[in-house]
Amino acid sequence: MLGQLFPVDDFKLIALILGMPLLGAAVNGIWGQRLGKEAVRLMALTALAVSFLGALVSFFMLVHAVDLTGHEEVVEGVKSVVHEHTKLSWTAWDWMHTSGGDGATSVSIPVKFSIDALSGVMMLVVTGVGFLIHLYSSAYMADDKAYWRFFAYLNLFIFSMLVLILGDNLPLLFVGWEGVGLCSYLLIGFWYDKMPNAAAGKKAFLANRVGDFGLICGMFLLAHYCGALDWTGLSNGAEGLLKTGDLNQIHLWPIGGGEFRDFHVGPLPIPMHIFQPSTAFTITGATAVGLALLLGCTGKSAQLPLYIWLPDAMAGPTPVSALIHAATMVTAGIYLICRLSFIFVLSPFVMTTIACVGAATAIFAATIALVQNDIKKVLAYSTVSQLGYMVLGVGVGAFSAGFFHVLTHAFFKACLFLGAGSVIHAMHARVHDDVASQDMRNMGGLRKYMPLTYWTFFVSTLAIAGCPPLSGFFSKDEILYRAYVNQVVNPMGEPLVARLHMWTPPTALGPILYTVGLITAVLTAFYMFRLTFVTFWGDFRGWTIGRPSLLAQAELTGHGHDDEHGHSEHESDSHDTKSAHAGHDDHGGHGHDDDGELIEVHDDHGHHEDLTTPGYPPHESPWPMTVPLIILGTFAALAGFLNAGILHFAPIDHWLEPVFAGSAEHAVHLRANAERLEWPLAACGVLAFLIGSGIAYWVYVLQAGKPAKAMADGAPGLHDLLQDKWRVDELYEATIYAGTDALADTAVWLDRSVIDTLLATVTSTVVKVSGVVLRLLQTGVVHIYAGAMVVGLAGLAIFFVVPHPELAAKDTGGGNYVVEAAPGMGYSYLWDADGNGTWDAQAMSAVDHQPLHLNAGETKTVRLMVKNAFGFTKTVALPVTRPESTKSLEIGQNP
Amino acid sequence: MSASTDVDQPSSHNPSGGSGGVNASDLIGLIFLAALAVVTTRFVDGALPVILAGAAGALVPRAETGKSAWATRAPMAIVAALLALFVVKMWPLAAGELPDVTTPPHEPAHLLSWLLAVPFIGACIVLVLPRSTPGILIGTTLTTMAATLAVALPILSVPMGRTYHFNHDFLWMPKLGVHYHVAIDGISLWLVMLTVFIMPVAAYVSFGSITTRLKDWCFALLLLESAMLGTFVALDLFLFYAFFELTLVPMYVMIGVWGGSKRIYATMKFFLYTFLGSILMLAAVLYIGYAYYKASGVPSFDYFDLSRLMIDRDTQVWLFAAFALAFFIKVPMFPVHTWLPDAHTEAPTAGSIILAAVMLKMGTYGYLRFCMGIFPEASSEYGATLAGVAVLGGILYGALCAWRQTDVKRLVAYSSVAHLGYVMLGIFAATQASLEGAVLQMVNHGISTGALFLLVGVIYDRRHTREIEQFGGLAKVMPVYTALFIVATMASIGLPATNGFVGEFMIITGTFVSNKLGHVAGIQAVGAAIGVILGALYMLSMVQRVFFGPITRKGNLRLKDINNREMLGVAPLIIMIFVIGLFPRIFLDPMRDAVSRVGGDYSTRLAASPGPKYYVGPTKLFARSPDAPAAVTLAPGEAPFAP
Amino acid sequence: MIPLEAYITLSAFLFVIGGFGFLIRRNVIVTLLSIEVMLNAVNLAFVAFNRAHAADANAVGAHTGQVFAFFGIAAAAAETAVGLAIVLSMFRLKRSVRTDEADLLKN
Amino acid sequence: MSTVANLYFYLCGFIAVCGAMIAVTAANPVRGAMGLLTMILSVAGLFLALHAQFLAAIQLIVYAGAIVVLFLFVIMLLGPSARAPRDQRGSVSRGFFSGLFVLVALVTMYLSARAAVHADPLPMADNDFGGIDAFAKSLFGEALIPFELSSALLMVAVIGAVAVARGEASKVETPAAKRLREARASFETGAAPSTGEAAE
Repeated sequence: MLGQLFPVDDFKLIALILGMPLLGAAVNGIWGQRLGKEAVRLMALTALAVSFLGALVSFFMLVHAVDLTGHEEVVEGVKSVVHEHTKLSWTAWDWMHTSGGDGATSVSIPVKFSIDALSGVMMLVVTGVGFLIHLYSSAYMADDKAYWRFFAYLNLFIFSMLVLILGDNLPLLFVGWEGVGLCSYLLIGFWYDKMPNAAAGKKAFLANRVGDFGLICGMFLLAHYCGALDWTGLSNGAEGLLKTGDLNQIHLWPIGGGEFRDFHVGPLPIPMHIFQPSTAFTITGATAVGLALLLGCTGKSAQLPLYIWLPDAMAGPTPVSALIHAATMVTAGIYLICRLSFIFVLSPFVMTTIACVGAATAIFAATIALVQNDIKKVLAYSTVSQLGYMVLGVGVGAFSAGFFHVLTHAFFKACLFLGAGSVIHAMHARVHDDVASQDMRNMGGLRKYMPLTYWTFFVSTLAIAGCPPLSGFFSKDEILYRAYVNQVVNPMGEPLVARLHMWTPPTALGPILYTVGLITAVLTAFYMFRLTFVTFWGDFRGWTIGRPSLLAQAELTGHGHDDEHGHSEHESDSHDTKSAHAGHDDHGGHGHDDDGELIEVHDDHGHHEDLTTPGYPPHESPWPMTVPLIILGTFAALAGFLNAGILHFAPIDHWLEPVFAGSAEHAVHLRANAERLEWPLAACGVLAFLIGSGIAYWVYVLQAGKPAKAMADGAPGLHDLLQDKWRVDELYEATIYAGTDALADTAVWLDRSVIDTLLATVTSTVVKVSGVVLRLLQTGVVHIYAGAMVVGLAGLAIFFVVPHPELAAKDTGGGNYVVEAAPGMGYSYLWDADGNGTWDAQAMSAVDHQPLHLNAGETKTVRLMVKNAFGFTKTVALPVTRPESTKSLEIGQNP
Repeated sequence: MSASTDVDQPSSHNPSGGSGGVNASDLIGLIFLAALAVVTTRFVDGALPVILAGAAGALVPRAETGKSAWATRAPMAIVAALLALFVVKMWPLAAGELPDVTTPPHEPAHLLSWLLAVPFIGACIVLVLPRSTPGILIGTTLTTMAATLAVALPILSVPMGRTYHFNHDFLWMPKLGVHYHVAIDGISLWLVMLTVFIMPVAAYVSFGSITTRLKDWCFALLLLESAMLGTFVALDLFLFYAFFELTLVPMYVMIGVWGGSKRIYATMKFFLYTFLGSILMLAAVLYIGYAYYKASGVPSFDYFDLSRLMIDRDTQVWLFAAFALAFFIKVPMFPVHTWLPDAHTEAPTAGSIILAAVMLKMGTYGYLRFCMGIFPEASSEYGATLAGVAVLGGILYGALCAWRQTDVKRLVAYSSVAHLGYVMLGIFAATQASLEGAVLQMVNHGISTGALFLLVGVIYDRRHTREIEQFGGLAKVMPVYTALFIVATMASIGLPATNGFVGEFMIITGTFVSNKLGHVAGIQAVGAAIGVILGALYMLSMVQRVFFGPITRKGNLRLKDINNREMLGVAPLIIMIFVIGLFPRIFLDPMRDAVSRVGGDYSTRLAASPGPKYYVGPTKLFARSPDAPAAVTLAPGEAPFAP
Repeated sequence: MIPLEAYITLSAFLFVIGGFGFLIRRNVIVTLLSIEVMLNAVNLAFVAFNRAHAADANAVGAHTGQVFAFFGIAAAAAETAVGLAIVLSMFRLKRSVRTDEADLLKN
Repeated sequence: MSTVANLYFYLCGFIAVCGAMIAVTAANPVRGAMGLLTMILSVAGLFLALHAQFLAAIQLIVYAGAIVVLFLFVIMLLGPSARAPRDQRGSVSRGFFSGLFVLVALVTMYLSARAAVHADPLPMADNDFGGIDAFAKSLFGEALIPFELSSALLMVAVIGAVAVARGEASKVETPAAKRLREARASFETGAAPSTGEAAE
């Protein structure tokens, strides 16, 4: 029944899945404040629920549609059921069109959404996890004044993420891509009245924007080489990327394929040929597209060069970090690589770059996470490192393994973040201070007070650390195994690669990537368990924070923490700006002088709690926060079996097979003894988990944190280096920001002093000076003026008195010319047209033109005498030559 | 997409429950409206989206205390409904569908002349009105502008195609060969529509802040509208030059009289820059008019006659330089752009809106129509270098300068330099997509920068300063204003689903695939893409310093949020941002054939004269282009001053 | 008979005398006088040319030269009236008729 | 007969040149005016020779009768100061100009002599050429519009002259105006000092 209602190629259910979050965002955004918190909560949750149900229904319809296409196929003797790459697509309207190919073909870009195997799974994750996080944040943000604005942005984010996943062509994906960028900007800077939050939002948007620059370049490269931008068009036109011939390559040096030639500035020769390389440095279209799209992915999925925005993004509310910076948005980069896998595999250089970027980011972020004290910063760096894993997996050609890790990571990382959120929520109720309520050192022993949060957090920690039965183990192990075993090779075959002399990755790359991955696994296990032990085990260290009287008492009795921070600036949300709409109109004159005056920031203690008593202990979060934790915890535990590669039970691989059919088979060869290595490598993974967690247990539980302090005091330099995140931000400050600042300053200096002075002030001074000079001529005496007039008249008179003969030859074609004399008042002429030196006629005549015939190459000088009314005469001569070339110039011939 | 932030102070109406009491008369009115809506949706097929848009428009604004609900809601509803009607009526044909060309709509011949005449007559009426009655003056101005809009609407009903429509051509000065030739085609269609759409908005908003010498203001506005419309529809170089110069006069007065503190310097600089540039163009116009007369025996300044000319390389380069300089000053391109920031900072809000929205487009339109039309060889020879200037000097330089400005209006002015760098890049690349993108970006820039200037005017009217550090934390006190400003910023940055992205994307893709930019097409496309990052950089850093963070100045504590007049003024612009962003084909389809004609003529002329020295020899004449309307000329015999 | 050129020479001579009178003399009244001399010279030239081309009396435009001269006289009359009025008011202001006095135009 | 005509032309020409010279160089303006008068009369004579009878009459009536009289009237009005004191300051430029004058005179003489020597005499004109009815036909035929316009010109000249010449005369205060001024002053001192009507 549903089949007829929603046919495969006009699948209107997508409109419902997309429409509901958009409707929720619009309603909450515009009328949210007037509707009140309950209505907003209801609207947001129903929007997500309906969207999730729609996703579920369409997923099963997709499964049904895929089953229909199943047919037997024998591959190397192994009989297996193969399915085509089916899509449920719906075209809303025709968006726009742009030029493709070499400028002639027109690439049409419809607003077309499609659900296929890959986007089906992602859609489920986004709407499912999204709904849980909406439920969670309805309680978490309960006491925030801008409740409705938060849910408007969250719904808008879900809508943009769905557009990103379901978009059928690259520009539509780009719409979602920047839509999620905008929502993360708005959500990170949600508490905008504190400048660091707004700055973090801006930093996130700009970093994403640099990634989007890569995506835009990828788009116009694809439009040029493949002549299409939608997935099917791209896969058909993909071989366009590897066309041979000099014109189809991207010339990097000399730029655009030109050539450095010397040129002369006046006498001075400028030797440009020294820049000309012996052979032009070119890269193929595929590598260029791959690198451009990779830049986009690093921007969005926070990989090495552009990861700086993710840790700062923790300034936003925790559910935001859970949804955006753990489960959905950051995985967009990996989704794009999986979606365009058939393009990335065309260039092994790009695949290796992706793998190396992934591995490097993984280990780099893991090292930083070791020493962070803010609970959300640890999780942020762990997200960056896990994303590194996924990119590594996709980079070595294990697209389905990488994608499966996206799935499992969405569950356990969302659970971790929500757990951390509930901890912060509890601490915040006690201490009302943003920074202090997130610092692990103020926590400890929460196991006793928040059992539900603790157990779900613990399960997720086990999962992320790679404890065998849980999901993390299977997905991470699959990636590590694939990293070791896979070898990427160009699907287009050897001859083409030779002709394009493309770069092939060394065989030793696999093991290196494997070892890096393994070390990261150890580090991951260590910092995750450190986080768990410090936060949940031991006894609660947070009694005296924000309670001065207790602090004083602690000094007397000598126990408790000697940490120095006390009251710091209160979270300004409760800060009452007393800006009631005073009636008086500030247009009045008196208002002007004090308008610009700065307001001194004063602290008024909003909260009214009695600070002398220790206050009630941290309480467990209400049910809307713990239920999602439990669901996500169970998924984190059991999701592994969805794709247990090692147990050879891999439904996800099989489900994604048609999507990666084009790329995975041809481009990836397994190392010789691949099957035999599977179990030993898995064993090494488990060993890494045990080592990491064991060390953490020994340091933080048995020795209660003393070795960590000893190590910190022992190597302060290294410790500070890691604490300051390898000082990457300072590096960017010094290089990129300083560079742009310098450029901007020179631009403004150039604008103000060079151009403005040159064009504006120089001309005005010239006018001023000439004005002064000419002023002197005005003597005021009438006679001088009259005299000047007479002089002018005299000049005119001379002009009339003296005759002015002018001669012009007009070629009327075929060698004969007409020589014309300029007319004048009362002129009479005497010609010597044949150039023989004697005047043709005796008396002057009024004939003012003479015909003349010349054969090729002949020259004749025509002489003319002119007499004017005053009887003065003047003669003039004009040599008329006919050019050598036989093809006489047709002049004036009208085609 | 529009999300307005919370209002922290105890606002006047209760946050929960309906806004303001709903008394009996409103109830009856609502019921009547609902009935009317149901009836129209049943009979008129396309009415449903219009009704929904109207209802949404009605509900959006917060009912301001003191004013009756209808006064705020009704106009917003009407605006929303009208724009929805525009979208429904102009909905592009699906891929397969053929336009029903059975009955081509009747084209009244003198419509364009009426289009120019109505604002001019309005201006004369305003002159006659008494000086001290603002109500009547405002009423007349707005009704005249509405009448012009009404006159312009039938143009949309005509399927544009390749040819020129509403052609009205007669010999104005037979002896000199000057035609009064006005016509409209796909390209000038949207610029005329933009002018006719922006003028009422700018005028309506200006009446909030302009109080001194209102009569002269209204006269200047109407004269400006008539002159600008004239520039876009004139197809005789003499007429075009006349209108091109005429637009300077009212703008000179608007900046000079109602401007800011340094207005005299700014308006003088603005006038002299543009005037000197166009003087050179006048010389070139006269030269080619004479060249055409010598070549064909009949004097004519008509565009279609002059584009038949084939002038030898040396003179053509000089003529091209004269024309191009006049248009580059107007655009403004890199070296001659310094008048724009001064003009914008000193101009009144409405002046800035019109200057940014329409007057800058005269430069780009002029270059596309006249420079590339009459001197294709010279413009292709210098196309690559000029595209380099557009990318480096316009996009990147404009963005960097914008980032360093401390004055909001100067920042938005430099952003205009960057945006128009894109448009010029699109024109120099001369592929189908880049040309369409360029024309669309002209309209987009008009709308998004018009909205930005309008919003900057809002805070200028309240705080009488434009310095960025004078503001801070406005989001807390002016939430609705912040939301609108962020939407306008996103449009100006080029966020997808807003209008900025569509134009920029088409230009950048068109540039990369262009074969007219020599071998630098690639690097210029990448340069333009980098412009996208810098755009985000300077706009967001400004938004952050103005809106976010704590409130640091006393004056900002008591700022009132956006009032109805400003909200109603900016609403059509914000709606159009999304309409073009989501349904760009409404604008792209009518202009596609015209753009392919321009691109086609341009490349055929280039193919006809290859090589660096493309043509040497006396001026030659090509046949009249088939798409040109019928020629109106003197019989050769009775040429006026026959030698 | 007297050739046309004689009359033209005479009128040129008179014109030159008037011109120099206008340039040399510092007295305003003499300046006006010399202007009158010049105007007379011009009228003479008009009539002389008219006489030279006077083939048929009642042809159209036969007397254009003389008509021109006639209007020349009318203009001279008007010019003198205004000129002398200016002289009077200048005299009242400057108490003298020297043209050097009237140098308000001096830079 | 031709010699009488020649004699008549040379006589009138000579008198005209002398008159002009006197008009230009005379120190006493009255003598200058008389010089102008003689020149005008001789030119009128020449007009008669050139068949311009009506014009000669007009010359006599308007020029001699009106314009010269006007000059004399003004000279009389100015009285003794009409004679500008001879100053030597401009002697250098005066010398230069007079030298230039002589040069130009010579050049014109040479040119005219060259032209006059072999110029053919004026063709015979039928006797009613220049007559009052023929002249009237062309004056009121083609030249009707300029004729009407010249009336406007003269009217403007009259008004202009009156306006320029009036000058301070209006400053002389008529008794009636004096009484009015005093009345207003007394009224104002009595009432509160008004702040002056609002300048528009």
